[in-house]
This record gives sequence, structure tokens and C-alpha cells, in this order.
Amino acid sequence: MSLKKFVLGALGAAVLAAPFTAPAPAFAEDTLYLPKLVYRTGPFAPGGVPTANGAVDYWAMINERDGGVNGAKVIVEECEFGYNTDRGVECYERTKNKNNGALIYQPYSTGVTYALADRTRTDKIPLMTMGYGRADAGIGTAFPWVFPLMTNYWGQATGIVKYIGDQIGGLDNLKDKTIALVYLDIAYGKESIPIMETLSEKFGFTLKQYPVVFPGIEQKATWLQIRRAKPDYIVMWGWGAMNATAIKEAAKIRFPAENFIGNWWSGAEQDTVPAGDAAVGYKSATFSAAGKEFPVIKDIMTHVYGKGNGSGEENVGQVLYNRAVLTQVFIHAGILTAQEKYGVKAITSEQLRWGLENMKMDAAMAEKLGVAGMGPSISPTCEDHIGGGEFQIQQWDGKKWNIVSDKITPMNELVLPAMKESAENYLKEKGLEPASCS
Amino acid sequence: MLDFLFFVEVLLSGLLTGALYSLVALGFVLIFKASGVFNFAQGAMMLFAALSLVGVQEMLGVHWTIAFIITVGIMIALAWCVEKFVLGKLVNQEPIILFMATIGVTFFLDGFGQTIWGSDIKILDIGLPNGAFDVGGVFIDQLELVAGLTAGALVIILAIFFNKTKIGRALRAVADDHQAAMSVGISLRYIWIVVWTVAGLVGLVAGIMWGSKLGVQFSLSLIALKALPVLMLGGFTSIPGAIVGGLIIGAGEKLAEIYVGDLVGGAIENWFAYMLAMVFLLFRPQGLFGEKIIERV
Amino acid sequence: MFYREAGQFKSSYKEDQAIFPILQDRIGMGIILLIAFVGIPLFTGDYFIGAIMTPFLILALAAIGLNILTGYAGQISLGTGGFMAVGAFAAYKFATFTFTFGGFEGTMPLVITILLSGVMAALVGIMFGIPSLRIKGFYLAVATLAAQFFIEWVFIKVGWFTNYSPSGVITAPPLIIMGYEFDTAAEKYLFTLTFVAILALAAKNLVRSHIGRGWMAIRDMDIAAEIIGFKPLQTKLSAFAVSSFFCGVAGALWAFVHLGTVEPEAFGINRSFAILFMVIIGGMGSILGSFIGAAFIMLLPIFLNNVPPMIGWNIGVDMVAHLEFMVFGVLIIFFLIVEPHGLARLWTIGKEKLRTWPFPY
Amino acid sequence: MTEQTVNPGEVLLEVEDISLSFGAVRAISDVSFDIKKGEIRAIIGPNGAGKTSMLNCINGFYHPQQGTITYKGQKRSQMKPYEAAAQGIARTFQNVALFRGMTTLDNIMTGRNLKMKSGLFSSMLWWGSAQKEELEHRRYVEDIIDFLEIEAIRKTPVGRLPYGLQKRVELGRALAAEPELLLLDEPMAGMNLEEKEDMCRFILDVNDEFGTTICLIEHDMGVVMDISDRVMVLDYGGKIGDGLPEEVRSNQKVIDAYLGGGH
Repeated sequence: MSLKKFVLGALGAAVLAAPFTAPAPAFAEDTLYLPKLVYRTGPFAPGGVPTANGAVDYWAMINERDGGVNGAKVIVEECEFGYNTDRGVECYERTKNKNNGALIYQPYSTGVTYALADRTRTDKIPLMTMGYGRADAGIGTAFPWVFPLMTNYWGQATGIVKYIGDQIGGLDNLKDKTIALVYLDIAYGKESIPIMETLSEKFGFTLKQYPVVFPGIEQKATWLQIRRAKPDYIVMWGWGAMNATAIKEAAKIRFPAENFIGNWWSGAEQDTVPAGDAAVGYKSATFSAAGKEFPVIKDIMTHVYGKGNGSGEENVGQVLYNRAVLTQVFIHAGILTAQEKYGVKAITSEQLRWGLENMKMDAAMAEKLGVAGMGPSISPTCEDHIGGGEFQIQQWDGKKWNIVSDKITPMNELVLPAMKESAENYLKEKGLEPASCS
Repeated sequence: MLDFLFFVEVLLSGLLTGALYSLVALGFVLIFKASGVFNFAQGAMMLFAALSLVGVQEMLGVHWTIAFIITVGIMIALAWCVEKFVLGKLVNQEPIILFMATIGVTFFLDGFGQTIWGSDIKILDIGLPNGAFDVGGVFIDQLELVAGLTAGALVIILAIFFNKTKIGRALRAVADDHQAAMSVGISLRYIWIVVWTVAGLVGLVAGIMWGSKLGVQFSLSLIALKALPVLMLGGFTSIPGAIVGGLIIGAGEKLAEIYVGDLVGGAIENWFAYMLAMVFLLFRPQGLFGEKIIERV
Repeated sequence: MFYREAGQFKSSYKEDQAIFPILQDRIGMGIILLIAFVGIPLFTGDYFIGAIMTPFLILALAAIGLNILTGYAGQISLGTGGFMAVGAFAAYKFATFTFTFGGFEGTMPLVITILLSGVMAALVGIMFGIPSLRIKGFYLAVATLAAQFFIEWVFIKVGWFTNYSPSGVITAPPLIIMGYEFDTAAEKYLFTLTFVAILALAAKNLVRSHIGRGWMAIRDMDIAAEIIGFKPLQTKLSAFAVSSFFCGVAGALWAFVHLGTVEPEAFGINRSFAILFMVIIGGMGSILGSFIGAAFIMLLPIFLNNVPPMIGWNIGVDMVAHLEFMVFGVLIIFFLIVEPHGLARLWTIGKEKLRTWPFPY
Repeated sequence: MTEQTVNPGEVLLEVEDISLSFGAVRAISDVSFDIKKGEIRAIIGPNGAGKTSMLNCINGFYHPQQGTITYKGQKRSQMKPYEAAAQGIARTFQNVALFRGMTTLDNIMTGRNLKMKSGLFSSMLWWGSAQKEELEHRRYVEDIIDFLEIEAIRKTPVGRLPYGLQKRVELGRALAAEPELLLLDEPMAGMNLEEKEDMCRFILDVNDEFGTTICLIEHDMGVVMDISDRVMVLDYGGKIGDGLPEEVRSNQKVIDAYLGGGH
């Protein structure tokens, strides 16, 4: 009996060790390997599912329609990490050497982004953090492997304030206004505070800060205070379950929804639908338009869902879905640029970095990739991993998100110096030399 | 005057939120009282119950009352399974082992619930009011008022159940002394199934209340963390303790957040609730309703 | 037949009190150390070393810390994550602190930084251990959550701890000892392993000393312990201090060696729970159990997650994750039913049976 | 204040007019007695008479509301049990209070803790002084193990031992502290005749060989009368008799208390 147990145990141990062994050997044909860290389970699954579906569907479409990128088949592998940083790191290590090496990572999680910053630097793999992660990561010399490729949180905050200024007839009118900043009290939520403080000084509005305890399911105290403070505008830095709750609470204190503006992680169908009527009129920033009318989305419908494949038709055209698609389009553009320069189909991660730093996402390129009007034009460089992103404000009408503003350019004169300072600090603490761009 | 009104408003809102915490804490208390198990799975049970309710409603397209009845059936089945496959196999083990076993149950329920019902946010609408009253400048959330009343009603029902019914008496006997209760012919198995079912139903009610607020989603299970300081303050075995503890914690954390939080940067309510409970216990280790402990050797 | 101690006589109490009094155990331990220090770095890949072994060792170290407190001294704590955070942030502060000493400007040596961060964690641990004198059992467990949430909050709120980084994340400096930089996965692993091996030995020594006996006495019957002369205050707080020291060092290693850049949430409530699970499932009051428990709680889910794709079972990653949860839950219950006192006990029982094999009577 | 050295035959501990109550329940009322160095002093009385409470007062576990306790000529203020232990008072318990998760050896080693001084760091290293100290005390404990004839169960967790042996281990733990005053709370309860005889022998030997003063509570009259030098009788928290065994035996009040008559 006990011996049997022992032998079984030993066998078990042997089996246990097997999956931890080295990854499978390489393919012979030209492939592009894009592992995708996803979270389809856990507390943040509502946001994780559409982002995962958008990425997976896009590459399925490319493989189906074009047979890959210039003939190099794209291998997408999902790795579920449940928004758990430890598992995210494990997923990264599990996938990074497979299929001739991963080209790029896009974790959609602040914690994993931080945790991978060092590793991607050592492994020389780009880390795409479009619209999240460290605000200073746009400085290419300090973070040569990180690509925010979009206005960061600081730029976004300045843009939102700019938009508010437009609403009241100019930034000068902000003088005696009060803006409440409601944020999730974790690293992500706090990113916007310093720049908001700077803005408040510069434009003379009163800034009131309301941290919401993670995970933001209980916000009563916050909203009682806001009700009393009677701010003119509310800006929200929320994520996950916090958003819908905040939108509902705002409606309960009868705060006008059109003066309530979330950042681009607080403005998806997953945030407004559960809030019901309370969300009608609520606004948020976004850099990717929602909707199904874009050619790329239509192609996904034809080539993926039309053939009975695809992972979640209900998500197609949603804000987060389209954002994930747009992210892939940027990667696609980067791959194309790199393929052209190096003359190979199966590019490496280092070549992709060059591609991303030298791509031009202009009107022509957007037209070619079927995303005209869906996102901003950007042209990153080696020093500048943002490339001049713009964003817009969208509003929920009870059924869908509509773009309600022109393109907004952040106040880069405020943002850039702060980014540079922070990046220098980082280099100093890490004991690193700035990467060379010449 | 305005300040006083605001104070009243904060206090009231805190008390009502506290009632919502009590609902979650009640489930813990019932199980701890009858079986000495610190049920880590209470949050998961709450989520599972609410998910089942919405899921059944969506799947069968029935009225929520029918879905409710079916969910009650599911919770009975769950209680039976827990007794049969977990607790029944771990009779007479130390409390911490039983605690760990309920963690196994939590993992299982988390996976199982999402397998069956998916991980999306589900909207739970059983017609609970969603607005707010404004009584003379004092803001009262209707949903929380309903929740507060429900919590009160549940306590009365549980009190009647415990004091007036035969099962209730058996339950109390078991809570006092397992061995003695068994020796007078009370079946522990049966009692455990009843208790876990009742705790599941309390979880269902709590899940409905919180689900109406947040939508039914994975984050619901995290509410369990808000119930822990309530348990500590009210005692793991006291039903009135869960209610009064909930009210104190609810009011305390809201008042602290608004009047103290401002001074230190805010978002203190999480740890403040625990600190409040801890400081209270330091001065009164027997809890709110416990009797003074005399140690013997 | 092979595992038999017959014929091994001890002629002094010293031999009898050795950690591994039986020859076969000593050989076994030697082989394990050989594999850990030489075999693994030589024969396995980055994935196994960097994503599996290094975090496993660090969490095992934290589990040893909690085991000292919960398994040996009987004080259930859910503040582990908080104490790890203290270690990580203290290490960061020490490492970024430049001092001038007689014209010489420099930073603290890495090993001292890490040990000092453990000391800071120990001090904080002592502070939050004080309630344990009045509050017991599950009540204490809940009370330690106050420490967990409070510490997390402090690191989020007080900019000084993060050198005023806007997002509140800390970035670890490179690992340099005497001019040598540890930067590959294997080097980092060996760095961690050395720390863990030495500290595990220290923990083992401590729990078999009179200090360890004091902890166990308090755990088994606190009143009797006090009556035979153990001071409850000193005994409990020393357990908190030592436990937090281990957790603090683990936290510093987690930040400096494993992740490199961390936010306070890396040491959140889930971390505290996970480490408590490791202690319970591995075996309370067992240093070996801390390792087994860490393996079970950390590695088993990863293993389960890897199985379906490996056997060519093509289901969605979400389904795999759900299955992982369910199977993991069932396995926890299964092992508790098989051996409620933890996996380490299973090992001990196995050894006892092996002693008499193949003739059990 | 310095502790006096107490010679054999002199008063080691004096209890004067102590009263103890829990809320409205009076456990001990106005009891005075003394224990002389080197004697075996018995406390007897029916259940609930306050015997265990008396021992609890002596070793600082309970604090009487009234009265004074003088130990070695020094009047004691409220003290903690560990302080009493440090002054040389050790005891055993009515319901065995061993550390169930530890082995016999470790249990008895805990009795030596007051004499072990090595610090955290040397203990972690298990080197030099710490190891030397550990071995030294191990030797002493092995002597006790020999004395109590429990060599075979040295490495057995005490939870697995039969009751009689557990009582013996508990005595060993108390002896390991080399106490001056040893309090034994029903050391023979629940034992069979043979075990009782063994235990009596141990108690007498301890008293003889180490000169330890012993105060014991026991229900078995035969044993009490045989081994004790003086006997005090408690009933309902009050003292009803005190003196040599034969005096107590013939005391009418005591006879009444035990036979339930005379009230």
C-alpha cells in the first residue's frame, strides 16, 4: 500500500517535471511568432476577453486573407495569466524562446508590464504597452525595448483637461472651476496625479483627489464627498469593476454624466452596459474608435467569423476589441517596415524593434491596413517611442460609443520634460547608460 | 447646519453599507457556529449563487423568482456535495485544516462557476430600486436601504429559525457541543447540510444585493474581505454580532474615510476597518457579545 | 532494505542531535544540493531556472518565514505580503542611499542591503505582533490583515519610500557583488539559492534550539508554556521578528532578483493567502514542508496549465484556466483528506514505511 | 530586595488570608497556610473546594483579591507565572498540559529553558556556545529520563503516549527546571495501582534526592496519608483542617466534609 503510494509519487514527480523542460524545436518555414498574454478569467476578465479576442481574430484574419504577413505565417499563442503578475512572468518565460523566439509582448496589465521591463531588455524583445504602463517609457533612449506608441497617461491627462477647456470656451475659463480626480489607488491610478497637479497650478483650477480603494467595489465614501464638493468636472482613472460602480454612483448623486470623463481604460462597453441608464451621456477618452464599419473589422467578420471561426462575435466592434485590433495593426506595420529593411520574411525581435521605431502610420498606411479613421497617425523614432499620438473623446449613448470630439493633441511642452526627468532617474537607479540612437 | 447634515448623511450611508457587509458576514457566522469551520469559500459561494441565478434566468428565460427557486436547489446540492466530499471526510480535524479545505472548495467553485456561466459581467435586475432619496438634504441610496431592511429581516427569520424550530434547536445543540449533540441522536451530517444550505442562501441574498449594485462578476467574491473585520468585531459565532459589527464597521470606515482620510491622503477605509476591529479586540478580547473568558489549567 | 538505520549507532548526544542523524538522509540531502547547485544550472533552460525555480525558492523562503510563525509558534498570520513589501521597499531605500564616509562615496553592499531589509521587516513584524498577546487563532489571522492593508497603503501613499516615483513603483539596481554582476537567469538563480539554502539551515537550527522549543510550547499550550517559564511577550514577538525577517528577505529577493521592477500590489493580499496555503498544505512545523508546500501551490497550477496543450487537447486557454482551478481545488481537498498534517508528513510516513520494507513486520 | 536562603525546616512559602473570587463565585476565602522547606505538603478536599485555585495563586496564574503570599521571606506583589517559574516554582497539571506536538525529550528540554541563554544568532548558527549549551542540558535531561525510566519513549511525540506515561513526562518537565518548590496537581489521578506506586516512589525520591519541597493535591487518601508530612484540608474555599496526617484523619470537620454529613 505505502510502497504503491511511494512509487506513484515518484512517477508523479517525473511526470511533473516533464512540462517544465525546454520548448519545442523550431519550424522550418517562415513564421512570425506572437505570443499573447491574456486574461480570460479572474476579476479583470470582462476587460481581458475582448482585448484577447481582438488580437487573436486579427491575426487569424491576416493568415486567412493574406496567408500571413508577406507570406510569413503568423503564429499566435495565447497564454492565460488571469491578471496575476507571477503567472504573467511565467507565461513570458514559457513562450519567449518558442518558434524561433517571440517577436513582441503585449500584456495589457500594468503589473506584468513593470515585471517584464527588465526581462525584455535582457532578452531584446520589444514590449508593446499601447496606452498603459510607465509614463516615462516613451523615452526610447531609456526604454529601448518598450513601445507605448500612444500618448501616455500624462499626455492623456493634459488632453482631457484641454477638452474640458474647450467645453467651457477656453482654458482660461478653468480658473475658478473644480475638477475631481477619481482614481484607483494603485500604481496605475496614481500615474496621473503629478501632471494633474501641474495643470491645476498652471490653469488655476481646483483639483480634488479621490482615491478609490482597490478593487473599487465600495465607493460610497468617495461619492458622498464628491456630492458635497460639487465639482464641475470629474476625471476618472479606473479599471475593472470600479468603472461601472463609479458611473452608477455618479448618477445617484445626480452628477451630470456629460461632465464625467474617464480615461481610455474607463470607457468600454464593459463599463457602461452594467451601469444601465446611469451611463447614458458618460464620456471617456479613447485612441481607437469603436464600431464595425472599418474595413479591417469587416474583413475579420468575413474571413474569420464568416468561416465559422473566431473567438467571440459579441465583442467585435467594441471599444476594447477595436483597440486590440489597432494594436495589432501597429505591430503589423512594424513587421512590414522591418521586412522591407532587412529583406527577410521571418524577422527577429531585434529587427522588429527597428521596424517599430521606423514605421510611419500615416493616412496611406492606415488605408492599406484598413484602419483609416480608426486611430491616430504616429511615426515613432528611436528616441521617441510615442510618435505623436492623438486621441479623442467618446460618449456613450446607451447603445454604443460615439466619437464626440476632434483629435486632441496633448500638451507636450508639459509632458516631455517630466518624462525626461523621470527616465533619467530610472537610468540612474538602474545604473544604466542611455541607449544610443545614432 | 450643513456640516451636521453631511455628518448624518455619512453616518447613515455607512450604516447601510454596513448592513450589506453584515449580509456577507452572516454566512460566515452560520457555518462557524454550527461546524467550527472558518469558511473561506463564503465569497465564492456568494458569487456562485448570484451567477447561477443570473445564468439560469438567461438560459431558461424564466422569471427571476423561478430562477431563484432553481438556484436554491443548486445551493442545496452544493451543500450536500461539500458535506459528502469534504467535511464528512475531515471530521475531527483541526480548524485550520478545515479552513484549508474550504480554500480547495473556493478554487473549485471559482473554476466551476466560470466554466458554466462564463467570466463576463452579468446584469442582475430583479427590480430593486436603483436611485436615491433626498430627505431634507440627506442623501439615501435606495438599494442600500432595501439591503439594510433585508439584512434585518434575515436576522429575524434566522432568529425564529434558530429558536422556534426543531432543526434550529438541534443546530444550537451542535454549536454548543458536537459530541453531546450526537449522543442525543442529532445527525451531524444532516445539520451540516442544513447549515451550509442556509449559508448558501444567505450568500445568495447577499449576492443579489451586491450583484444589483455591481453586476454579477468575479469581483463579487472579493466582498468577503469586507466581511472579515465585521466577523472579528462581532465574533465568529454571534448572529447579532454580525449585524451590530457590520453597522459599526460600516459607519466607522465611512466616517474615518471622510473625516480622517482627507488628512492623510485617503483610501484608508480598507485598513481602517481592520484596525478598528483589532483595537476593539485588544480591549475586549471576547468580542462584542462574548462573555468574559476565564482561563483554567 | 536500502533505507535502514540498523547498525548506525550514535555514541554522543551531539551525533544524536544532528539535523540528519541517519546516513541515508545525509546522502540524500547531499544529492539534492548537488542537483540544485550544479545540475539545474547546467542542464535546464532559462524557463525552468528563471520562471520556475527562482520564484519557487523565494516563495519557499517566505513560506519558511510564515511557518516559523504559524507552524512553530502557532500564530496564524495573513500579513506575510506586507512584511515582504517592507523587505522589498527597505532594500530599495538602502540600495539607493548614497553615503559619504571619509571622502569615500558609495552605496551599501548588496548582501548587507538585503539582510538589513530583513531586519527592517523584523522590526515592523514585532510592531504588528503585539496584538498577538491578546488576540488568538482566526481572530489574530484577521487582525494581521490590518498589517497587510496598512503596509500596502503606506507604500502607495508615502512617496519617500519610492523616491517619489510618480506611479509608486520601485526599480531595483543591478545585482553586483564585488564588481561581479549577476544578470543571467542562472546567476540570479544561484544567488537566490545560496540565500535560501543558508537561511533554511538557519531556520532549521533555530527551531531545534531552545528558542524553537519555546515557540512550539506556546503553540501547543500557551498557558502551560508561561507557567514553566516562557515569557509570552518575548516568545511570541521573537517568532514575529524572525518570521518577518525571512519574509522581508524573500520580499527583497522578489523585487531585486526576480522581478526587477515592482509595485506594492506584487505583495498584496493574494500573496499573503498563497503563502499561508503553502504552509498548511506543505506541513505546519516543518521546514521541508515549506518547500513542498511552495512547490504545490506555485508549481502545480502551472503544471496543470501546461498539461492540456501538451497532450494535444485543444481547448481554449480560458477553459484550461478553469480546469486548472477546479483540479487544483480538488487536489487540495484530496491531499488534506489523505494527510491533514501536510505533505511533509506524508514524506515522513513514507520514510518510516521504507525503513521496514520489504518486510513490514 | 534580596532573596533569603531558606534552610530545611524553615518556612519556604507562607500564604496569609488569601481570598479569590470570579465575579460572584468565591473560590477561596481567607485561607492561610505555610509550606516548609523540604517537606511534602498535601492539600486535600472535595471537588470544587478550591485546591487547584490555590496552586494557581501560588504560581501567579491567578491573582487573589486579598491576602499576601510570602515566598522565601519576600512578600510577593502580583506576579506573572513566568516570574514564579524563574523564582523556582514548577508544577504539573490536573489535566496533563504537555506540548502535544513535541517529543518527550523536547518536552523535558523545555523545562530547562530558564537556564538556557544562547541568543538568536548563535542558535541560528548552531555553533560554539549554542551547541555546547544544548548538549550540556541534554545531558541533564537524559539523567531525568533515566530517573523516571522513560528512556524508550524519548523520541515519541507525547500525544501518542498513554496517560500514565504522560503524567510521568510532565513530572520530568517540572523536574528539569530544578525547582525549589514543586506543585503537583493530582499526579496520580486516573492511574492504576501499579502506576500509582511508581509515581509515589518518584515523588519520594525527588524529595529525598534533590531535597525539593513538594506541595501536592491528591484525592487518594491512602497515598496522601502515606507520603505527606503535613496535610491541609479545603472545603468550599475555606480551610477546615491542617496538620499531621493522623490529626487531619481524626478531625471531625474533615470527616463530615468527606462523608457529606454534619451540615
